[in-house]
Amino acid sequence: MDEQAPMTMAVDRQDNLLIVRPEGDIDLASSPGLRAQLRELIASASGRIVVDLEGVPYMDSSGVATLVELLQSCRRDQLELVLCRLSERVLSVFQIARLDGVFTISESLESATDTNT
Amino acid sequence: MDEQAPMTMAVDRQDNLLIVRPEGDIDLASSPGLRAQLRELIASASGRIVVDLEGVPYMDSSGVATLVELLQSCRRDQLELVLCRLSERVLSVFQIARLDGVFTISESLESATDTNT
Amino acid sequence: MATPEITPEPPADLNVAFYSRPIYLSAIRHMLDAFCERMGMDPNQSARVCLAVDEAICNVIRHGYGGDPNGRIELAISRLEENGPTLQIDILDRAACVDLDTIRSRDLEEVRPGGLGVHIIQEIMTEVEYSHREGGGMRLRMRHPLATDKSEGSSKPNG
Amino acid sequence: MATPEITPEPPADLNVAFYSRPIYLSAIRHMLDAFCERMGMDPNQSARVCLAVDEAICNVIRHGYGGDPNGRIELAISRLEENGPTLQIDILDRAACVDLDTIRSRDLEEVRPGGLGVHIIQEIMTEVEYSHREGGGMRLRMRHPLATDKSEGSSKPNG
Ligand SMILES: Nc1ncnc2c1ncn2[C@@H]1O[C@H](COP(=O)(O)OP(=O)(O)O)[C@@H](O)[C@H]1O
Ligand SMILES: Nc1ncnc2c1ncn2[C@@H]1O[C@H](COP(=O)(O)OP(=O)(O)O)[C@@H](O)[C@H]1O
Repeated sequence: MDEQAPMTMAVDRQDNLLIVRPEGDIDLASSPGLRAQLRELIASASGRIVVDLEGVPYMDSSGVATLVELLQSCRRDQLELVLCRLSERVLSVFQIARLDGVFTISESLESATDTNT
Repeated sequence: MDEQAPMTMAVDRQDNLLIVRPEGDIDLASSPGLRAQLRELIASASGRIVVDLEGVPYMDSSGVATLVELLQSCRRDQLELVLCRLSERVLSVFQIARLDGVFTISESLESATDTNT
Repeated sequence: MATPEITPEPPADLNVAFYSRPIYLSAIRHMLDAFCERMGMDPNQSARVCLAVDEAICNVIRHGYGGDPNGRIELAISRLEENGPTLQIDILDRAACVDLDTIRSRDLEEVRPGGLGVHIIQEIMTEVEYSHREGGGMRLRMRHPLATDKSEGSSKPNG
Repeated sequence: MATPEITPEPPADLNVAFYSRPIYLSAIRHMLDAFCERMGMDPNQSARVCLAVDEAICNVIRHGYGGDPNGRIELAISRLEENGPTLQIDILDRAACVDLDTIRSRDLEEVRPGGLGVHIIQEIMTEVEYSHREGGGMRLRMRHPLATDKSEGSSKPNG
Protein backbone atom coordinates (compact mmCIF):
# COMPACT_ATOMS: atom_id res chain seq x y z
CA MET A 1 0.00 0.00 0.00
CA ASP A 2 1.11 3.53 -0.78
CA GLU A 3 1.77 5.45 2.37
CA GLN A 4 1.13 8.77 0.70
CA ALA A 5 -1.96 10.03 -1.05
CA PRO A 6 -1.55 11.86 -4.34
CA MET A 7 -2.49 15.55 -4.43
CA THR A 8 -4.32 16.72 -7.51
CA MET A 9 -3.58 20.35 -8.35
CA ALA A 10 -4.73 22.48 -11.27
CA VAL A 11 -2.19 25.10 -12.34
CA ASP A 12 -2.95 28.30 -14.23
CA ARG A 13 0.06 30.30 -15.43
CA GLN A 14 -0.39 33.91 -16.49
CA ASP A 15 1.98 36.88 -16.84
CA ASN A 16 3.48 37.45 -13.42
CA LEU A 17 0.70 35.40 -11.91
CA LEU A 18 0.54 31.73 -10.97
CA ILE A 19 -2.72 30.30 -9.68
CA VAL A 20 -2.67 26.86 -8.09
CA ARG A 21 -5.79 24.97 -7.04
CA PRO A 22 -5.15 21.91 -4.88
CA GLU A 23 -8.05 19.46 -4.79
CA GLY A 24 -8.93 17.41 -1.71
CA ASP A 25 -7.96 17.19 1.95
CA ILE A 26 -4.47 18.42 2.81
CA ASP A 27 -3.19 16.22 5.63
CA LEU A 28 0.00 14.33 6.47
CA ALA A 29 -0.80 11.85 3.68
CA SER A 30 -1.09 14.46 0.94
CA SER A 31 1.02 17.43 2.08
CA PRO A 32 4.39 15.92 1.01
CA GLY A 33 3.06 15.68 -2.56
CA LEU A 34 1.72 19.23 -2.37
CA ARG A 35 5.05 20.52 -1.04
CA ALA A 36 6.99 18.86 -3.88
CA GLN A 37 4.68 20.30 -6.52
CA LEU A 38 4.77 23.79 -5.04
CA ARG A 39 8.56 23.79 -4.83
CA GLU A 40 8.88 22.93 -8.47
CA LEU A 41 6.30 25.50 -9.54
CA ILE A 42 7.72 28.48 -7.70
CA ALA A 43 11.22 27.84 -9.02
CA SER A 44 10.13 29.37 -12.34
CA ALA A 45 7.52 31.83 -11.04
CA SER A 46 7.58 35.60 -10.88
CA GLY A 47 5.17 38.22 -9.51
CA ARG A 48 2.29 36.76 -7.55
CA ILE A 49 1.31 33.27 -6.49
CA VAL A 50 -2.31 32.62 -5.63
CA VAL A 51 -3.25 29.45 -3.78
CA ASP A 52 -6.96 28.94 -4.39
CA LEU A 53 -8.24 26.68 -1.60
CA GLU A 54 -11.84 26.35 -2.76
CA GLY A 55 -11.33 22.64 -3.48
CA VAL A 56 -9.82 21.92 -0.06
CA PRO A 57 -12.42 20.87 2.52
CA TYR A 58 -9.87 20.04 5.22
CA MET A 59 -6.33 21.03 6.23
CA ASP A 60 -4.20 19.98 9.20
CA SER A 61 -0.99 21.53 10.51
CA SER A 62 1.14 19.65 7.96
CA GLY A 63 -0.73 21.60 5.28
CA VAL A 64 -0.26 24.83 7.21
CA ALA A 65 3.46 24.05 7.53
CA THR A 66 3.65 23.50 3.77
CA LEU A 67 2.13 26.93 3.18
CA VAL A 68 4.41 28.59 5.77
CA GLU A 69 7.34 27.08 3.91
CA LEU A 70 5.94 28.45 0.65
CA LEU A 71 5.53 31.87 2.27
CA GLN A 72 9.17 31.85 3.34
CA SER A 73 10.34 30.83 -0.15
CA CYS A 74 8.20 33.57 -1.67
CA ARG A 75 9.66 36.20 0.65
CA ARG A 76 13.16 35.04 -0.20
CA ASP A 77 12.46 35.15 -3.95
CA GLN A 78 10.47 38.39 -3.72
CA LEU A 79 7.24 36.78 -4.82
CA GLU A 80 3.86 37.80 -3.48
CA LEU A 81 1.74 35.03 -1.94
CA VAL A 82 -2.05 35.23 -1.59
CA LEU A 83 -4.35 32.51 -0.25
CA CYS A 84 -8.00 32.67 -1.25
CA ARG A 85 -11.39 31.04 -0.83
CA LEU A 86 -10.67 29.26 2.45
CA SER A 87 -13.65 27.46 3.91
CA GLU A 88 -14.55 28.36 7.48
CA ARG A 89 -13.08 25.06 8.58
CA VAL A 90 -9.73 25.67 6.86
CA LEU A 91 -9.55 29.31 7.96
CA SER A 92 -10.05 28.25 11.57
CA VAL A 93 -6.83 26.19 11.44
CA PHE A 94 -4.89 29.35 10.50
CA GLN A 95 -6.66 31.19 13.30
CA ILE A 96 -5.84 28.56 15.91
CA ALA A 97 -2.21 28.65 14.70
CA ARG A 98 -2.27 32.50 14.94
CA LEU A 99 -1.23 32.68 11.28
CA ASP A 100 -4.32 34.36 9.82
CA GLY A 101 -2.54 37.71 10.17
CA VAL A 102 0.73 36.46 8.71
CA PHE A 103 -0.69 35.36 5.36
CA THR A 104 -2.52 37.58 2.89
CA ILE A 105 -5.91 35.91 2.81
CA SER A 106 -8.54 36.92 0.29
CA GLU A 107 -12.18 35.89 0.13
CA SER A 108 -12.57 35.88 -3.63
CA LEU A 109 -10.37 34.77 -6.50
CA GLU A 110 -10.92 38.15 -8.17
CA SER A 111 -9.42 40.15 -5.34
CA ALA A 112 -6.64 37.60 -4.92
CA THR A 113 -5.57 37.95 -8.56
CA ASP A 114 -6.10 41.72 -8.82
CA THR A 115 -2.51 43.00 -8.89
CA ASN A 116 -3.62 46.64 -8.60
CA THR A 117 -4.37 46.24 -4.92
CA MET B 1 -26.36 6.88 25.25
CA ASP B 2 -29.47 6.65 23.10
CA GLU B 3 -29.45 3.54 20.98
CA GLN B 4 -31.68 5.12 18.38
CA ALA B 5 -31.16 8.24 16.34
CA PRO B 6 -34.06 10.65 15.92
CA MET B 7 -35.49 11.06 12.44
CA THR B 8 -36.41 14.58 11.44
CA MET B 9 -39.32 14.68 9.01
CA ALA B 10 -41.15 17.62 7.48
CA VAL B 11 -44.85 16.98 6.81
CA ASP B 12 -47.02 18.80 4.30
CA ARG B 13 -50.76 18.02 4.42
CA GLN B 14 -52.96 18.98 1.50
CA ASP B 15 -56.37 17.80 0.26
CA ASN B 16 -56.06 14.09 -0.43
CA LEU B 17 -52.29 14.50 -0.47
CA LEU B 18 -49.70 13.98 2.23
CA ILE B 19 -46.06 14.81 1.50
CA VAL B 20 -43.41 13.63 3.96
CA ARG B 21 -39.75 14.60 3.73
CA PRO B 22 -37.43 12.60 6.00
CA GLU B 23 -34.07 14.26 6.60
CA GLY B 24 -30.85 12.30 7.04
CA ASP B 25 -29.59 8.75 6.68
CA ILE B 26 -32.21 6.03 7.10
CA ASP B 27 -30.51 3.09 8.78
CA LEU B 28 -31.20 0.70 11.65
CA ALA B 29 -30.65 3.58 14.09
CA SER B 30 -33.23 5.90 12.54
CA SER B 31 -35.73 3.63 10.76
CA PRO B 32 -37.70 2.71 13.93
CA GLY B 33 -38.40 6.41 14.49
CA LEU B 34 -39.38 6.83 10.86
CA ARG B 35 -41.69 3.80 11.00
CA ALA B 36 -43.46 5.15 14.11
CA GLN B 37 -43.99 8.56 12.53
CA LEU B 38 -45.26 7.13 9.24
CA ARG B 39 -47.72 4.82 11.02
CA GLU B 40 -49.24 7.70 12.89
CA LEU B 41 -49.44 9.90 9.82
CA ILE B 42 -51.15 7.45 7.50
CA ALA B 43 -53.82 6.61 10.07
CA SER B 44 -55.56 9.88 9.19
CA ALA B 45 -54.50 10.15 5.52
CA SER B 46 -56.55 9.81 2.37
CA GLY B 47 -55.72 9.88 -1.34
CA ARG B 48 -51.99 9.94 -2.07
CA ILE B 49 -48.89 9.78 0.09
CA VAL B 50 -45.64 11.10 -1.35
CA VAL B 51 -42.35 10.26 0.34
CA ASP B 52 -39.85 12.85 -0.86
CA LEU B 53 -36.37 11.36 -0.36
CA GLU B 54 -34.34 14.35 -1.52
CA GLY B 55 -32.98 14.85 2.01
CA VAL B 56 -31.94 11.21 2.42
CA PRO B 57 -28.35 10.57 1.32
CA TYR B 58 -28.30 6.95 2.48
CA MET B 59 -30.74 4.10 3.10
CA ASP B 60 -30.16 0.52 4.17
CA SER B 61 -32.56 -2.45 4.07
CA SER B 62 -34.20 -1.43 7.37
CA GLY B 63 -35.31 1.73 5.57
CA VAL B 64 -36.48 -0.27 2.59
CA ALA B 65 -38.40 -2.58 4.95
CA THR B 66 -40.07 0.45 6.52
CA LEU B 67 -41.22 1.62 3.11
CA VAL B 68 -42.42 -1.87 2.11
CA GLU B 69 -44.47 -1.89 5.30
CA LEU B 70 -45.86 1.52 4.38
CA LEU B 71 -46.71 0.24 0.89
CA GLN B 72 -48.62 -2.68 2.36
CA SER B 73 -50.53 -0.40 4.73
CA CYS B 74 -51.35 1.92 1.84
CA ARG B 75 -52.66 -0.93 -0.28
CA ARG B 76 -54.80 -2.13 2.61
CA ASP B 77 -56.21 1.34 3.21
CA GLN B 78 -56.54 2.10 -0.50
CA LEU B 79 -54.02 4.90 -0.43
CA GLU B 80 -51.64 5.63 -3.27
CA LEU B 81 -47.93 5.68 -2.42
CA VAL B 82 -45.30 7.49 -4.51
CA LEU B 83 -41.59 7.79 -3.72
CA CYS B 84 -39.69 10.65 -5.33
CA ARG B 85 -36.28 12.27 -5.73
CA LEU B 86 -34.21 9.24 -4.79
CA SER B 87 -30.48 9.78 -5.14
CA GLU B 88 -28.64 7.28 -7.31
CA ARG B 89 -27.28 5.71 -4.15
CA VAL B 90 -30.71 5.24 -2.57
CA LEU B 91 -32.30 4.07 -5.82
CA SER B 92 -29.63 1.40 -6.17
CA VAL B 93 -30.74 -0.19 -2.87
CA PHE B 94 -34.25 -0.64 -4.30
CA GLN B 95 -32.72 -2.07 -7.46
CA ILE B 96 -30.54 -4.57 -5.59
CA ALA B 97 -33.65 -5.59 -3.59
CA ARG B 98 -35.60 -5.92 -6.89
CA LEU B 99 -38.19 -3.49 -5.53
CA ASP B 100 -37.74 -0.65 -8.01
CA GLY B 101 -40.62 -2.10 -10.05
CA VAL B 102 -42.85 -2.66 -7.02
CA PHE B 103 -42.91 0.97 -5.86
CA THR B 104 -44.11 3.92 -7.90
CA ILE B 105 -40.92 5.97 -8.14
CA SER B 106 -40.94 9.46 -9.54
CA GLU B 107 -37.97 11.68 -10.41
CA SER B 108 -39.55 15.01 -9.54
CA LEU B 109 -41.81 16.21 -6.78
CA GLU B 110 -44.11 17.75 -9.39
CA SER B 111 -44.86 14.47 -11.13
CA ALA B 112 -45.12 12.69 -7.76
CA THR B 113 -47.82 15.08 -6.55
CA ASP B 114 -49.68 15.42 -9.87
CA THR B 115 -52.84 13.43 -9.19
CA ASN B 116 -53.97 13.64 -12.82
CA THR B 117 -51.44 11.03 -13.88
CA MET C 1 -14.76 -12.31 28.37
CA ALA C 2 -12.43 -14.79 30.04
CA THR C 3 -11.15 -16.61 26.97
CA PRO C 4 -7.38 -16.25 27.32
CA GLU C 5 -6.57 -19.59 25.66
CA ILE C 6 -7.71 -18.41 22.21
CA THR C 7 -5.00 -17.42 19.73
CA PRO C 8 -5.46 -13.73 19.01
CA GLU C 9 -5.97 -12.79 15.37
CA PRO C 10 -3.05 -10.93 13.78
CA PRO C 11 -3.80 -7.21 13.36
CA ALA C 12 -5.55 -6.09 10.19
CA ASP C 13 -4.70 -2.81 8.45
CA LEU C 14 -7.61 -1.34 10.36
CA ASN C 15 -9.40 -2.96 13.32
CA VAL C 16 -12.57 -1.52 14.75
CA ALA C 17 -14.59 -2.76 17.73
CA PHE C 18 -17.86 -1.43 19.11
CA TYR C 19 -21.03 -2.42 20.95
CA SER C 20 -23.96 -4.04 19.15
CA ARG C 21 -25.90 -0.79 18.80
CA PRO C 22 -27.23 0.76 15.59
CA ILE C 23 -26.02 4.18 16.72
CA TYR C 24 -22.46 3.32 15.56
CA LEU C 25 -23.44 2.38 12.01
CA SER C 26 -22.97 5.84 10.53
CA ALA C 27 -19.46 6.19 11.97
CA ILE C 28 -18.50 2.81 10.49
CA ARG C 29 -19.93 3.70 7.08
CA HIS C 30 -18.12 7.02 6.92
CA MET C 31 -14.86 5.43 8.00
CA LEU C 32 -15.13 2.66 5.44
CA ASP C 33 -16.12 5.06 2.67
CA ALA C 34 -13.05 7.25 3.29
CA PHE C 35 -10.83 4.17 3.64
CA CYS C 36 -12.01 2.71 0.31
CA GLU C 37 -11.56 6.05 -1.39
CA ARG C 38 -7.98 6.36 -0.16
CA MET C 39 -7.36 2.80 -1.37
CA GLY C 40 -8.40 3.94 -4.84
CA MET C 41 -11.87 2.45 -5.03
CA ASP C 42 -14.43 4.10 -7.26
CA PRO C 43 -16.98 6.06 -5.11
CA ASN C 44 -19.96 4.09 -6.47
CA GLN C 45 -18.33 0.81 -5.57
CA SER C 46 -17.36 2.18 -2.19
CA ALA C 47 -20.98 3.18 -1.50
CA ARG C 48 -22.06 -0.39 -2.29
CA VAL C 49 -19.42 -1.90 -0.03
CA CYS C 50 -20.57 0.38 2.80
CA LEU C 51 -24.13 -0.86 2.30
CA ALA C 52 -23.04 -4.50 2.43
CA VAL C 53 -21.06 -3.94 5.63
CA ASP C 54 -23.94 -1.98 7.20
CA GLU C 55 -26.29 -4.89 6.42
CA ALA C 56 -23.87 -7.43 7.86
CA ILE C 57 -23.50 -5.42 11.08
CA CYS C 58 -27.27 -5.02 11.36
CA ASN C 59 -27.59 -8.80 11.11
CA VAL C 60 -25.10 -9.32 13.93
CA ILE C 61 -27.01 -6.79 16.06
CA ARG C 62 -30.44 -8.31 15.32
CA HIS C 63 -29.75 -12.02 14.86
CA GLY C 64 -26.33 -12.66 16.39
CA TYR C 65 -26.89 -10.73 19.61
CA GLY C 66 -30.71 -10.75 19.30
CA GLY C 67 -30.92 -7.05 20.10
CA ASP C 68 -28.70 -7.18 23.20
CA PRO C 69 -26.88 -3.82 23.07
CA ASN C 70 -23.87 -5.10 25.04
CA GLY C 71 -22.42 -7.55 22.57
CA ARG C 72 -19.11 -6.68 20.99
CA ILE C 73 -18.66 -6.49 17.21
CA GLU C 74 -15.25 -6.40 15.56
CA LEU C 75 -14.29 -5.36 12.06
CA ALA C 76 -10.94 -6.33 10.53
CA ILE C 77 -10.28 -4.46 7.30
CA SER C 78 -7.27 -5.20 5.12
CA ARG C 79 -5.95 -4.64 1.66
CA LEU C 80 -4.75 -7.88 0.05
CA GLU C 81 -2.94 -8.62 -3.19
CA GLU C 82 -5.02 -11.40 -4.76
CA ASN C 83 -5.49 -11.20 -8.53
CA GLY C 84 -5.13 -7.48 -8.09
CA PRO C 85 -5.72 -5.31 -5.03
CA THR C 86 -8.59 -6.65 -2.95
CA LEU C 87 -10.40 -5.35 0.10
CA GLN C 88 -11.07 -7.96 2.79
CA ILE C 89 -13.50 -7.22 5.60
CA ASP C 90 -14.10 -9.65 8.46
CA ILE C 91 -17.00 -9.10 10.83
CA LEU C 92 -16.60 -10.99 14.09
CA ASP C 93 -18.96 -11.54 16.99
CA ARG C 94 -19.07 -13.56 20.22
CA ALA C 95 -22.73 -14.50 19.85
CA ALA C 96 -23.92 -18.07 19.16
CA CYS C 97 -22.44 -20.31 16.48
CA VAL C 98 -25.57 -20.51 14.33
CA ASP C 99 -26.31 -23.27 11.84
CA LEU C 100 -24.71 -21.89 8.65
CA ASP C 101 -27.60 -23.17 6.52
CA THR C 102 -29.99 -20.79 8.25
CA ILE C 103 -28.09 -17.78 6.93
CA ARG C 104 -29.51 -17.38 3.49
CA SER C 105 -31.40 -15.14 1.18
CA ARG C 106 -35.16 -15.60 0.65
CA ASP C 107 -37.24 -15.58 -2.54
CA LEU C 108 -37.37 -11.91 -3.53
CA GLU C 109 -40.49 -12.37 -5.66
CA GLU C 110 -42.56 -12.23 -2.51
CA VAL C 111 -42.86 -8.55 -1.51
CA ARG C 112 -42.61 -8.24 2.25
CA PRO C 113 -40.59 -6.20 4.74
CA GLY C 114 -37.23 -7.69 5.69
CA GLY C 115 -35.24 -10.63 4.44
CA LEU C 116 -32.99 -8.51 2.22
CA GLY C 117 -29.72 -8.30 4.14
CA VAL C 118 -28.03 -11.53 3.08
CA HIS C 119 -29.14 -11.00 -0.53
CA ILE C 120 -27.64 -7.48 -0.57
CA ILE C 121 -24.35 -8.72 0.93
CA GLN C 122 -24.10 -11.54 -1.63
CA GLU C 123 -25.04 -9.26 -4.51
CA ILE C 124 -22.37 -6.67 -3.68
CA MET C 125 -19.38 -8.60 -2.36
CA THR C 126 -17.47 -10.96 -4.63
CA GLU C 127 -16.71 -13.41 -1.81
CA VAL C 128 -18.95 -14.05 1.19
CA GLU C 129 -18.14 -16.75 3.72
CA TYR C 130 -19.72 -17.33 7.11
CA SER C 131 -17.92 -19.53 9.63
CA HIS C 132 -17.82 -20.43 13.31
CA ARG C 133 -15.12 -18.78 15.44
CA GLU C 134 -12.75 -20.52 17.76
CA GLY C 135 -14.03 -19.56 21.22
CA GLY C 136 -17.61 -19.03 20.03
CA GLY C 137 -19.42 -16.70 17.73
CA MET C 138 -19.44 -16.06 14.02
CA ARG C 139 -17.06 -14.73 11.44
CA LEU C 140 -18.27 -13.26 8.17
CA ARG C 141 -15.44 -12.81 5.66
CA MET C 142 -16.17 -10.61 2.67
CA ARG C 143 -13.98 -9.54 -0.24
CA HIS C 144 -14.27 -7.00 -3.00
CA PRO C 145 -11.76 -5.86 -5.64
CA LEU C 146 -10.22 -2.47 -4.95
CA ALA C 147 -9.07 -1.64 -8.45
CA THR C 148 -11.59 0.21 -10.50
CA ASP C 149 -12.38 -1.68 -13.65
CA LYS C 150 -13.49 1.51 -15.43
CA SER C 151 -15.51 -0.55 -17.92
CA GLU C 152 -18.62 0.06 -15.75
CA GLY C 153 -21.15 -2.48 -14.60
CA SER C 154 -20.44 -5.59 -12.58
CA SER C 155 -17.17 -5.84 -10.72
CA LYS C 156 -15.83 -9.34 -11.15
CA PRO C 157 -12.19 -10.05 -10.39
CA ASN C 158 -10.92 -11.17 -13.78
CA GLY C 159 -7.50 -12.68 -13.31
CA MET D 1 3.84 -8.00 20.71
CA ALA D 2 4.67 -10.57 23.38
CA THR D 3 3.32 -8.69 26.38
CA PRO D 4 0.72 -11.09 27.79
CA GLU D 5 1.28 -9.99 31.39
CA ILE D 6 -0.27 -6.56 30.79
CA THR D 7 -3.84 -6.05 31.96
CA PRO D 8 -5.93 -5.39 28.86
CA GLU D 9 -7.86 -2.11 28.85
CA PRO D 10 -11.63 -2.49 29.16
CA PRO D 11 -13.39 -1.90 25.83
CA ALA D 12 -14.35 1.66 24.92
CA ASP D 13 -17.56 2.49 23.08
CA LEU D 14 -15.48 2.45 19.93
CA ASN D 15 -11.94 1.05 19.61
CA VAL D 16 -9.89 1.54 16.48
CA ALA D 17 -6.40 0.24 15.73
CA PHE D 18 -4.27 0.84 12.65
CA TYR D 19 -0.67 1.10 11.43
CA SER D 20 1.35 4.30 11.86
CA ARG D 21 0.69 5.52 8.31
CA PRO D 22 -0.83 8.84 7.27
CA ILE D 23 -3.01 7.07 4.70
CA TYR D 24 -5.48 6.11 7.45
CA LEU D 25 -6.02 9.64 8.75
CA SER D 26 -8.97 10.47 6.51
CA ALA D 27 -10.84 7.30 7.52
CA ILE D 28 -10.34 8.16 11.20
CA ARG D 29 -11.51 11.75 10.71
CA HIS D 30 -14.65 10.72 8.87
CA MET D 31 -15.47 8.10 11.47
CA LEU D 32 -14.99 10.50 14.34
CA ASP D 33 -16.97 13.24 12.64
CA ALA D 34 -19.96 10.92 12.13
CA PHE D 35 -19.60 9.55 15.67
CA CYS D 36 -19.59 13.03 17.23
CA GLU D 37 -22.58 14.06 15.15
CA ARG D 38 -24.56 11.04 16.28
CA MET D 39 -23.60 11.85 19.87
CA GLY D 40 -25.20 15.26 19.38
CA MET D 41 -22.10 17.41 18.99
CA ASP D 42 -22.35 20.62 16.99
CA PRO D 43 -20.71 20.15 13.52
CA ASN D 44 -18.24 23.00 14.10
CA GLN D 45 -17.10 21.49 17.37
CA SER D 46 -16.87 18.09 15.76
CA ALA D 47 -14.64 19.48 12.99
CA ARG D 48 -12.31 20.90 15.65
CA VAL D 49 -12.17 17.63 17.57
CA CYS D 50 -11.30 15.81 14.34
CA LEU D 51 -8.44 18.26 13.77
CA ALA D 52 -7.09 17.72 17.29
CA VAL D 53 -7.20 13.93 16.90
CA ASP D 54 -5.58 14.14 13.46
CA GLU D 55 -2.74 16.21 14.94
CA ALA D 56 -2.28 13.80 17.82
CA ILE D 57 -2.09 10.81 15.45
CA CYS D 58 0.38 12.66 13.21
CA ASN D 59 2.57 13.21 16.25
CA VAL D 60 2.54 9.51 17.11
CA ILE D 61 3.45 8.67 13.51
CA ARG D 62 6.25 11.27 13.31
CA HIS D 63 7.62 11.44 16.85
CA GLY D 64 6.41 8.31 18.61
CA TYR D 65 7.27 5.84 15.85
CA GLY D 66 9.71 8.21 14.11
CA GLY D 67 8.20 7.50 10.71
CA ASP D 68 8.26 3.70 11.05
CA PRO D 69 5.09 2.62 9.17
CA ASN D 70 4.71 -0.61 11.14
CA GLY D 71 3.91 0.77 14.57
CA ARG D 72 0.42 0.20 15.89
CA ILE D 73 -1.82 3.08 17.00
CA GLU D 74 -4.99 2.58 19.02
CA LEU D 75 -7.89 4.91 19.58
CA ALA D 76 -10.37 4.38 22.42
CA ILE D 77 -13.41 6.60 22.09
CA SER D 78 -16.10 6.77 24.75
CA ARG D 79 -18.97 8.89 25.88
CA LEU D 80 -18.76 9.71 29.59
CA GLU D 81 -21.13 11.42 31.99
CA GLU D 82 -18.93 14.00 33.71
CA ASN D 83 -20.54 17.35 34.40
CA GLY D 84 -22.64 16.66 31.35
CA PRO D 85 -21.98 14.36 28.39
CA THR D 86 -18.28 14.28 27.56
CA LEU D 87 -16.31 12.70 24.76
CA GLN D 88 -13.12 10.94 25.84
CA ILE D 89 -10.52 9.93 23.29
CA ASP D 90 -7.38 7.99 24.23
CA ILE D 91 -4.58 7.60 21.72
CA LEU D 92 -2.24 4.75 22.57
CA ASP D 93 1.08 3.68 21.09
CA ARG D 94 3.84 1.14 21.82
CA ALA D 95 6.67 3.51 20.94
CA ALA D 96 9.11 4.90 23.52
CA CYS D 97 8.06 6.44 26.82
CA VAL D 98 9.26 9.94 26.05
CA ASP D 99 10.10 12.56 28.67
CA LEU D 100 6.73 14.25 29.18
CA ASP D 101 8.38 17.70 29.44
CA THR D 102 9.49 17.46 25.81
CA ILE D 103 5.89 17.38 24.60
CA ARG D 104 4.97 21.00 24.52
CA SER D 105 3.90 23.87 22.38
CA ARG D 106 6.44 26.40 21.10
CA ASP D 107 6.29 30.22 20.95
CA LEU D 108 3.85 30.96 18.13
CA GLU D 109 5.21 34.48 17.57
CA GLU D 110 8.04 33.00 15.56
CA VAL D 111 6.69 32.15 12.10
CA ARG D 112 8.16 28.86 10.93
CA PRO D 113 6.85 25.58 9.52
CA GLY D 114 5.86 23.01 12.13
CA GLY D 115 5.55 23.10 15.87
CA LEU D 116 1.78 23.60 15.84
CA GLY D 117 0.39 20.18 16.73
CA VAL D 118 0.52 20.27 20.52
CA HIS D 119 -0.78 23.85 20.54
CA ILE D 120 -3.76 22.89 18.35
CA ILE D 121 -4.58 19.90 20.56
CA GLN D 122 -4.43 22.00 23.73
CA GLU D 123 -6.43 24.82 22.18
CA ILE D 124 -9.27 22.53 21.09
CA MET D 125 -9.59 19.85 23.77
CA THR D 126 -10.70 20.77 27.27
CA GLU D 127 -8.48 18.12 28.93
CA VAL D 128 -5.15 16.92 27.54
CA GLU D 129 -2.99 14.48 29.47
CA TYR D 130 0.06 12.57 28.25
CA SER D 131 1.28 9.59 30.26
CA HIS D 132 3.47 6.52 30.03
CA ARG D 133 1.76 3.17 29.40
CA GLU D 134 2.24 -0.01 31.32
CA GLY D 135 4.25 -2.21 28.96
CA GLY D 136 5.80 0.72 27.12
CA GLY D 137 4.62 3.55 24.94
CA MET D 138 2.48 6.62 25.42
CA ARG D 139 -1.13 7.39 26.19
CA LEU D 140 -2.69 10.71 25.30
CA ARG D 141 -6.06 11.21 26.98
CA MET D 142 -8.22 14.00 25.63
CA ARG D 143 -11.71 15.14 26.60
CA HIS D 144 -14.25 17.48 25.11
CA PRO D 145 -17.86 18.25 26.11
CA LEU D 146 -20.47 16.67 23.86
CA ALA D 147 -23.42 18.86 24.68
CA THR D 148 -23.89 21.96 22.66
CA ASP D 149 -24.96 24.70 25.04
CA LYS D 150 -26.75 26.38 22.15
CA SER D 151 -30.45 26.60 23.00
CA GLU D 152 -31.68 25.25 19.63
CA GLY D 153 -31.34 21.62 20.61
CA SER D 154 -32.33 20.07 17.24
CA SER D 155 -29.23 19.07 15.30
CA LYS D 156 -29.64 18.85 11.56
CA PRO D 157 -28.80 15.39 10.25
CA ASN D 158 -26.43 15.85 7.38
CA GLY D 159 -25.14 13.44 4.75
N1 LIG E 1 -24.98 -12.52 11.76
C1 LIG E 1 -25.96 -13.46 11.80
N2 LIG E 1 -26.06 -14.28 12.86
C2 LIG E 1 -27.02 -15.21 12.90
N3 LIG E 1 -27.94 -15.39 11.94
C3 LIG E 1 -27.91 -14.61 10.86
C4 LIG E 1 -26.92 -13.60 10.74
N4 LIG E 1 -27.12 -12.98 9.56
C5 LIG E 1 -28.20 -13.55 8.99
N5 LIG E 1 -28.69 -14.54 9.75
C6 LIG E 1 -29.84 -15.42 9.42
O1 LIG E 1 -30.13 -15.24 8.02
C7 LIG E 1 -31.49 -14.85 7.84
C8 LIG E 1 -31.64 -13.91 6.64
O2 LIG E 1 -31.09 -12.63 6.96
P1 LIG E 1 -31.48 -11.36 6.11
O3 LIG E 1 -31.41 -11.70 4.66
O4 LIG E 1 -30.62 -10.25 6.54
O5 LIG E 1 -33.00 -11.05 6.43
P2 LIG E 1 -33.67 -10.73 7.85
O6 LIG E 1 -32.58 -10.26 8.73
O7 LIG E 1 -34.68 -9.68 7.57
O8 LIG E 1 -34.28 -12.02 8.30
C9 LIG E 1 -31.92 -14.26 9.15
O9 LIG E 1 -33.30 -14.35 9.36
C10 LIG E 1 -31.11 -15.07 10.16
O10 LIG E 1 -31.75 -16.27 10.47
N1 LIG F 1 3.21 11.40 20.42
C1 LIG F 1 4.39 11.96 20.72
N2 LIG F 1 5.44 11.18 21.07
C2 LIG F 1 6.64 11.72 21.34
N3 LIG F 1 6.89 13.03 21.32
C3 LIG F 1 5.92 13.87 20.98
C4 LIG F 1 4.62 13.38 20.67
N4 LIG F 1 3.84 14.44 20.38
C5 LIG F 1 4.59 15.52 20.49
N5 LIG F 1 5.86 15.21 20.86
C6 LIG F 1 6.96 16.18 21.11
O1 LIG F 1 6.39 17.48 21.22
C7 LIG F 1 7.01 18.39 20.29
C8 LIG F 1 6.01 19.41 19.78
O2 LIG F 1 5.07 18.79 18.89
P1 LIG F 1 4.22 19.66 17.88
O3 LIG F 1 3.66 20.85 18.58
O4 LIG F 1 3.23 18.76 17.23
O5 LIG F 1 5.24 20.21 16.78
P2 LIG F 1 6.19 19.39 15.80
O6 LIG F 1 5.61 18.04 15.71
O7 LIG F 1 6.15 20.12 14.51
O8 LIG F 1 7.53 19.41 16.45
C9 LIG F 1 7.60 17.51 19.22
O9 LIG F 1 8.70 18.10 18.57
C10 LIG F 1 7.98 16.24 20.00
O10 LIG F 1 9.24 16.40 20.60
